[in-house]
Amino acid sequence: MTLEQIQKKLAEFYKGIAIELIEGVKHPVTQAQTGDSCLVVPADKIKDICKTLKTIEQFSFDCLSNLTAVDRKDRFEVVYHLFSYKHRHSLTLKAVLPRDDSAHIETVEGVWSCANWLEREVYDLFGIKFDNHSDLRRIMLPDDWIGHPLRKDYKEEEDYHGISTTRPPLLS
Amino acid sequence: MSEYLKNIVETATSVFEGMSITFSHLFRKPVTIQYPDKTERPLTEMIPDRFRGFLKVDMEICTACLACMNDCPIDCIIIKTKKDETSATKERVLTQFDIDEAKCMYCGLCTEPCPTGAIHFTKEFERATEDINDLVFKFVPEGQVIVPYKAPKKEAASGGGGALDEAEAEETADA
Amino acid sequence: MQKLADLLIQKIPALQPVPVDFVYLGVQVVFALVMLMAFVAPFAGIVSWVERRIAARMMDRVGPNRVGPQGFFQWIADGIKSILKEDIIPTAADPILFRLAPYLVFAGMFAAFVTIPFSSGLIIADLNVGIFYLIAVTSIVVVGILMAGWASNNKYSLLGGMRSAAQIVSYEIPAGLAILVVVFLTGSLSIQDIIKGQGAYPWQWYLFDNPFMPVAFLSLFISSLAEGNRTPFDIPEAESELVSGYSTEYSGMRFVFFYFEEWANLYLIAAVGTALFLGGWQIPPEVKTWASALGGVVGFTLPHALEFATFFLKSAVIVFIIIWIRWTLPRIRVDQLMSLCWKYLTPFGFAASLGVAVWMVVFPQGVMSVRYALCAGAATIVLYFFYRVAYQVWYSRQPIHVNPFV
Amino acid sequence: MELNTEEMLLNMGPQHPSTHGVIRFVVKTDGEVMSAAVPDIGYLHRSIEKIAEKATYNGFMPWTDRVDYLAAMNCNVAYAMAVEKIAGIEISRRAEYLRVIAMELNRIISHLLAVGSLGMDIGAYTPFVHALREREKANDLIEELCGQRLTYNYARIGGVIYDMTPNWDAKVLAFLEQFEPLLNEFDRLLTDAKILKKRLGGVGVVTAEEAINYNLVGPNLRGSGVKWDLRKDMPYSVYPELDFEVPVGTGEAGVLGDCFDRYNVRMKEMRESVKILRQCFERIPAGEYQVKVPKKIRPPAGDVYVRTESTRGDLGVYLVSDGSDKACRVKFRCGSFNAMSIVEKISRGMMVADLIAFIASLDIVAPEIDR
Repeated sequence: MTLEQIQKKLAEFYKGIAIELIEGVKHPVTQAQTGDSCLVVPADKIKDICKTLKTIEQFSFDCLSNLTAVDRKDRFEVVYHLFSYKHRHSLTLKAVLPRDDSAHIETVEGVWSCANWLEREVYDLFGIKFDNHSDLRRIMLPDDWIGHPLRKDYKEEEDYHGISTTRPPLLS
Repeated sequence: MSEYLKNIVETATSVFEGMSITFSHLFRKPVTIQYPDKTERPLTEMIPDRFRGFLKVDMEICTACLACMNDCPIDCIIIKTKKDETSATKERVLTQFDIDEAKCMYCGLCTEPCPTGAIHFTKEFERATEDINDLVFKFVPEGQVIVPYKAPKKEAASGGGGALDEAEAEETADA
Repeated sequence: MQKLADLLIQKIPALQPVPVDFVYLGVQVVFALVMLMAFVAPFAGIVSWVERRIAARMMDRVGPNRVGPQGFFQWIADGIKSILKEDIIPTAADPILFRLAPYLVFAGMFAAFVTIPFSSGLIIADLNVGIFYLIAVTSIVVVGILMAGWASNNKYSLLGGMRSAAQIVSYEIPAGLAILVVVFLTGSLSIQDIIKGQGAYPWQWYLFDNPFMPVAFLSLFISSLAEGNRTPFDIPEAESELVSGYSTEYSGMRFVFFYFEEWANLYLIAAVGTALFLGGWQIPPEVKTWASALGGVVGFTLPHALEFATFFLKSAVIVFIIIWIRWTLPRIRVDQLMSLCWKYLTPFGFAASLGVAVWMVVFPQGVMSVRYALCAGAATIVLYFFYRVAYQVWYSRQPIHVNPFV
Repeated sequence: MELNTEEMLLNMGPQHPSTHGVIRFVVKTDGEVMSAAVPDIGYLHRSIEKIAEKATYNGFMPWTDRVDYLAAMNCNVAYAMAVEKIAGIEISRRAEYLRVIAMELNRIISHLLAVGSLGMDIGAYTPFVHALREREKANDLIEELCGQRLTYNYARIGGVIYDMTPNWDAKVLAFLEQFEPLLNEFDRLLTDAKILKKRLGGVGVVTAEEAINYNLVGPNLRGSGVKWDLRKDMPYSVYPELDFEVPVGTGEAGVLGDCFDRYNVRMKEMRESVKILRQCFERIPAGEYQVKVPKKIRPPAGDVYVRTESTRGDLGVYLVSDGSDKACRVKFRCGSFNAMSIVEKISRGMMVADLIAFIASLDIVAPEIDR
């Protein structure tokens, strides 16, 4: 199923919700589409849309291939790459969140269990909270680490528990 | 009961087979290369040509174009040049060319853009030093100054240009 | 031992007033000391070098070849190194038990060498309960290992100690049953009598006496492997799981005591196997009469030397097999270890002992044809094995290289 | 007096002989049987994805070796393909073939270590050293091609950095010639060993639904019976022209999806890689090996998600560019990360020795989990 069909089908299930289709970027010279196109979905409806995408037979997106976030300086984008082993088609979903500490979105752990660790990683590196996630704590960094590294405005601490985080350069 | 006997027979045959294989290994030549003192062939022969050992800069053909310094992803090359007041033509001279081989990850991104293949890898890797500062290789001796190499016009024309030629130049310097 | 002591008393007049029993005791103690210092300790060290060389060649490596000619003195170097190493005792460890454990393990192992014969005359103490004493003494090692596991106050050591206790205790049963079968045949527990009951040629050995004996030999061999913590049963110190089991917290000479025990145990397993099943130090009577006919000191020592040589050769073959198994087979899990013991080896032990008892009633003198048949069977298996090895060497298409000292 | 038997909390790692890198398992056991083994990762977190935002597109290539240092070539090519796709760069067929050759040789190298270390974790030391002996020969070949044995840094955006050395293909074919019988011998020594079948059969069973739900990929997924290989089902590069089978777990040593199946799939995959390599050497065309690429690559602002079949399964690179010469966001989605997330669920009720075999059969590598 192509992206347009998926969007049309989804629009039938969710009348009032604006599901926007963004074309992939075109190459300036050859005008061929080199980027991926995706569906932008409202952040609060993400759990139901994912549930329908998994359960409805035509979609049957049974595999959450990738879940990550992008810090666009003025907004967070949580990106879901879904894939269906049955129909062998894939889909990119994006949810836009305000760029501040209160950014939060519904967890999709109930739909795909592999989201548990992926969401913990996004929380750890971006600080995006996932509502009623089973155990939302840092996965990569020690629990008492200050700040979320993958944010564009992240300043690394001078030292961590007395261990300095920079090494004096040998070259002068 | 048959499961019981099958287990015994299978274990016996597979142990027998395994034992015959390891016993047959007693009649094979060990493959250990007894580095450092009992290697059959001298070490440099065994290391392939493209081996990425310590970096070395051949100062005669270095044109001080700073391509390697800009391309190094972790900035472990520092090159300083200054106007040379004493000489008449006031052209640039190299005063410092240091490579921090302790921080370098030997990725080879600096040897690619070098037009004349001055910076290249050697086959030398045995350089354990007590003090880490000894691993900062200074290619311009203290206090001296080196005049960058100016490729003669004819050669210069062919020397420049895109990745392909540089790889070629780099290839020749390397082989 | 008596002849030696009487000889000593005639030669040295000063010993006349001393009561005879003290002289026998003195001779035994001196001989035990000499045997332990001169034979068992160096044997354990050399076996460690031999094992590392064989393991290396089986893995296409070279093994230690730097210390001494072809690395022969590697074990001396290791010994000195471990003596010089700092001997750390963890603060939370139980001080007394922690220090005592290696000595118990060591004592349990070395006490067993008292009844191991070297030749018809050369044995420290020819107890009439020889083999029974041997089984009893080796279970002191279990106490030592448990003590080490508990005293080092480390979770891994505790797990290792528990596992090895369960393993050694439960493998005493099949080992005992297999030995029982041999005692049926000889009617005596003394190891010298067991060996005297066998002859020099393979068909006179107990191994080929009747069809049940090979089963008993295999179950004795497997269970003594398990008691010696050798692969595929080296679960107590399974490097990949328990770091190194009960000996994790030990360092320096204490650590070496555990490994010293393991390598000395190799010889013990081989000696028991040879004495009980492979005809111990028996040499063909003609050779014996020819050797003793040479007269003088040579006539007295040569037969014993030849007997010791055959005993040592047979034990060396079994030690090689034990080492060789270690570098071939993976390790089995603890519950599989237990099921192997209770579901396979113990039933085999009962069946073998019942079978031998019935066999002895039906054929009191034993049947020579059966012995020849069993000998022929064993020979074909060995021949097929060497054919299989030749096939492997040919199949791998690698050049043949036989010189072990590369 | 009621004996209180509380559970023992065992700390397996982060420094442990068989956790394949720096990973810690908090294991709650009573005696042998574990009630839970919670993995604790992050010890090897170097935040490669943050470095991607600071290094230029070309300068980031050495770091892709470090994402999964056992399959450096696969990560190189995955990242290079992502940048080429977003920047619209077409690379020459010879470069494609050189990449596939290096990747398949890299797959053999990585699988040899995976299979060997599984043998060592269950106690068989000799097969481990045999596997390493073959791996060293393959490492020598790759060292001759690109200069390093582990962090190749061989692919570039627009092709590869070197062409083959003069008779390199003859050397590789000679290696493959003597590799197959030794692989069969390794098979007879370890795979047919009854003790190995007993140790791995029916241990750590992952059903097909669980595998897809936890998004296991590569040999872990094929071991559970799902016939899915990106090289075959979503072909890229020159894989459509090559014919090879996709081995799938059969449950011969117990249950479908147990440790033995994952191990056996890797053994068969090595044989397929040998077949692929032979075909590649026959078909490789002449031509240039690196397309002329502008010094500062500035792809148009957009995002792209490229999936390639690495040794540990489907390695996805999600690249977001904002038009500048530095990537805005690069995300490596690696197979070991999800394989590690399933350990907690499957390891309930297992024995300690089985946990070691289960981790080894998943072939996880610490740098790929923590990036």
